[in-house]
Amino acid sequence: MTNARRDFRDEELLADVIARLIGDVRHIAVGNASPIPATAALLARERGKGRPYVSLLQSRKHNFFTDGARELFDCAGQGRIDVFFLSGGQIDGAGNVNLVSTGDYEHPKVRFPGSFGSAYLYYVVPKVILFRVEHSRRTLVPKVDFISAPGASAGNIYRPGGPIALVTSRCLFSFANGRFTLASVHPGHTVEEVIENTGFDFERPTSVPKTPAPTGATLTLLRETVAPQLAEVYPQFAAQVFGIGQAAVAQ
Amino acid sequence: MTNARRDFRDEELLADVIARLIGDVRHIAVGNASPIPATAALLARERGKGRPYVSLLQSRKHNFFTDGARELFDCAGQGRIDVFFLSGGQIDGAGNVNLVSTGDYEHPKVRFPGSFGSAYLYYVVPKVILFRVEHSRRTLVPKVDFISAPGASAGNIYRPGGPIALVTSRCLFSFANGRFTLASVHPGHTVEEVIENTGFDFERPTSVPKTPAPTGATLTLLRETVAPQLAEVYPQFAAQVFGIGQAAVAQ
Amino acid sequence: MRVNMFQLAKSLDEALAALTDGCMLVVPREVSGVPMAATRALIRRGVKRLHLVALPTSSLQADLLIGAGCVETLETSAVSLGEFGPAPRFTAAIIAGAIKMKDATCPALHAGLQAAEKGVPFMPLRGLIGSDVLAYRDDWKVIDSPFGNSDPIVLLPAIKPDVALIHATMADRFGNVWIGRQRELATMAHAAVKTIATVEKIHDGNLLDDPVLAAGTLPGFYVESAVVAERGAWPLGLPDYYAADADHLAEYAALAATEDGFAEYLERYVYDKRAA
Amino acid sequence: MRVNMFQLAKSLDEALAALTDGCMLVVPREVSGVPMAATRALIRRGVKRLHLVALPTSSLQADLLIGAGCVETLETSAVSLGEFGPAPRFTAAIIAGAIKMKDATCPALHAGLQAAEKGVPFMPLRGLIGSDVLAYRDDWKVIDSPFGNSDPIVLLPAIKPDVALIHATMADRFGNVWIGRQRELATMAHAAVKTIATVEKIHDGNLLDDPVLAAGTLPGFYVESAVVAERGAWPLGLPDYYAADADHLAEYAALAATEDGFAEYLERYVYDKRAA
Repeated sequence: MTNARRDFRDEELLADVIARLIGDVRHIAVGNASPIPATAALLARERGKGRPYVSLLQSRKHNFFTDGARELFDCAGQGRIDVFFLSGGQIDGAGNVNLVSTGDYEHPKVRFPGSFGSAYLYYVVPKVILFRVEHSRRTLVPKVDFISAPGASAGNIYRPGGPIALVTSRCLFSFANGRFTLASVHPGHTVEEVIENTGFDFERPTSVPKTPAPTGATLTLLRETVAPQLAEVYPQFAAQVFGIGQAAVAQ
Repeated sequence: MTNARRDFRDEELLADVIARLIGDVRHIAVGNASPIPATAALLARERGKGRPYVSLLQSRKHNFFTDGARELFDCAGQGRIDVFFLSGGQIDGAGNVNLVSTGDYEHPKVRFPGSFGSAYLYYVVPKVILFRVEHSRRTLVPKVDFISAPGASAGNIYRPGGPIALVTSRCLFSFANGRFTLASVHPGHTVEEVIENTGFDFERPTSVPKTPAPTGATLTLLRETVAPQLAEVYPQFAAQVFGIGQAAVAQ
Repeated sequence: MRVNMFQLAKSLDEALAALTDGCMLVVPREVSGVPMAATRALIRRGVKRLHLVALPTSSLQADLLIGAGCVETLETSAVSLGEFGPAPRFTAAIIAGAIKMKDATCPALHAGLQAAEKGVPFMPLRGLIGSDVLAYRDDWKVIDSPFGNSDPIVLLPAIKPDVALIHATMADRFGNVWIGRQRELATMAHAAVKTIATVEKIHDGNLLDDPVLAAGTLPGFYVESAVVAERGAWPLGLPDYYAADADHLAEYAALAATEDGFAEYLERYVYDKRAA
Repeated sequence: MRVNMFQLAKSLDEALAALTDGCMLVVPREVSGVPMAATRALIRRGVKRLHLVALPTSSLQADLLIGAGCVETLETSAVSLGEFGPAPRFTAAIIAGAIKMKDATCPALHAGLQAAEKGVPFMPLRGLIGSDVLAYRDDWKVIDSPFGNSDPIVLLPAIKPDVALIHATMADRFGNVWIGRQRELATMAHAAVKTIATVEKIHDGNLLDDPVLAAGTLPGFYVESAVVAERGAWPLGLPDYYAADADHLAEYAALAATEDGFAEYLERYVYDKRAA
């Protein structure tokens, strides 16, 4: 690898990449078991000096909802959630995500937990960021075995939302017109490695940029300001990545 | 009049008539500005030793709803409200009620407040008791000018509910098969007077019973137990009919 | 660290800035905390051509706005002064054909707002079939339910107000508003593009920090502006906090019976800012 | 005088009497107050052939009931132990074809319950079209919205459970249950024929008498039975009151990975009544 000395962790890079994708929006919601997207959302809020609103669904502190479990979906249906994150047991080159099973649906080989809210949120949230750390031919497949939610829809289907990007441990893909394009390769990884480990076809420019490393200012913000907030919801993650103990949980 | 000496007020008689119509049910709801139906509902609850539930929509004390203004209608849609009361600027012989206007709808002669929940509750509450004190050819008409809610519906229309009776200052009509039948005439009134003052045709048996006067026990219950409860919601009514002052408001 | 995107408005007029001429405005029923101080401020400002949706009924508020010439279209299930009799300016405007009336029934309005809350184009509702309420609403559709066998049912289009205007007990500096059991206020806020709240007082701290208060709180996320208006529902009541002013309502009913009397009422209680 | 039709149940088993074999049972998601003590009691009683609706997801509760052979049909959006990994008994049962699975998506379950709450046969929902979630649900219909122009939309049938089973902080002797922000518990109770609640403690007095508590209260009118089960959500958490028992959940995940280990778990934590 051409990197000299890395002064950041993978999680910090990924959070920085995601925070840039978020852009200038009013409200980000982050679902369950998503510590890196949650880190990115809190980072975006710090950079925006309080904007956007961030709803961490597992948090009590960073959670504005008071109308029960359906409010997230109602809120998204109202157009009030600008960014959401989805993952998938399988993701294919058309942006379809599979959270259900592999093999035949009636006689599956592997069963995943289920579609959660994907079959709705993928359609109505303007910026859905796909996030899957494991970048392999097992996860990034030519065609998913079960479509929990499709990457694109016919013109007469109500669909103000959809995928804008896919972030993995190796690279960033952007998504437009029903296809992924390799947007940048993370420090320490190569285009060839991405091609080798990706099961679907994707576009790529003749010269693929390198994902910029997080700046010193970003790392300071992450470590000193974001990490303590994260510890309420993801204590193990905050401890492991940022060395934050429970005592440091911010008010 | 054949009555010797009356030891009860009209309101007490009407509340007693309505309480008998209510029968053995689980939940009565009483809408706004309905002091006599409210009296009847509370009387039924006293006789039932706590059954049925009574929801007085204007009350805080006698009101179980915590899901906002829609809960009454949701609750009725669930089949959880057994008895409700409706009135009408006009009521016709088919049980149609008009709460909107007389004359042409686009150029009305008289405008009433509006249909309230009638166009829904009349369909879904099993026992709707029509209540209109003024018994005249102005209120009880051959055909209403505007159907806020129809007395009956075609067989394929979802309609578990509808009218069971009409109570006026002069008499009690029962309602079945799309028509009213004179069930009893109140003490001090006559069949001829009812015919004279009713704008619609109705069935009547060869001998029309007299509405029984409230018993001494009923009057005691009304005056000593029901009236103080009523005073929270209908202080003027409770004072006027039962001589109950604000100080007597029950807990 | 919790950061704050919200700023309390400095005046009632500032709080009402987002409520513009010609907008669709949803207001709550007469017993749910009616923003009467805000209503008087709107009349003073001379707001025009409102499409007023009263969820699901109204009393003094609709009557005042209609009498003052602020309303072009009224969508509700009933307007009445209750024990003080008919709503005189509403009644007069209907008879004169001065406003466009969209007669509804209470649950249809709730369902229309809930459709907007859920981001769906319509909501089904039982009842209605065979009524003239349905007959005169060409924006309501009847379909044969695909889950039944010759089972007609009404579909009501979503009602998406530009502004929801509410009055409640308290707000905090994060824009959170405590609405208690008046949960239709939450549905209104969810359905509307913007929500403006007047409140009796400011709660120090964050209403969402206390689980008991949070249960009755509309999150600030939905609130465009909030401002203190003490006794802001007067002469109507605020549930659990103060009762309606019966003497004043009787005075209104008497004055508003004539156009001249109504003008006198406006002069005395609306245009004279001291009474606001 | 306020009279009382309600009686607190004398035991957990008595409270659960209305929950019979073969019924449709709705339970809340893993973070909303899951009646785990009640779930263990049901397994001890040997409840069978449940149509379990988890609104909209589940963790330990569904996995336990499935592993213990209580479930015939499962209708939910996901079952997972979250950070403790996949739900092993759920996964094994699906692979083995041992339960009938009705895969859904979260808002579709909310909408189905809301349809029952509103007494309508169906509820519309955006999204879904083009997904295999829709493709495998022959009870869901697609119509062309009569308010659009070639605008297909999904209609979901009402979900009307026989029983809603919930766990909450407190109930009073009138059957009122304080549910706080977990308002899906109210929707479940409204939609279900009968609601059974376990609670941490009894509130003296009437929850509806205090406007602040009332705002978070499910009225006793909807509640069939209620009983105290202290730490009744354990090893899951109760929002704002206690956290999930991470050590226990890790132990469960490890044991339930095999059938023998699961049997050992049942023996140790379910059939041994001391642990209930």
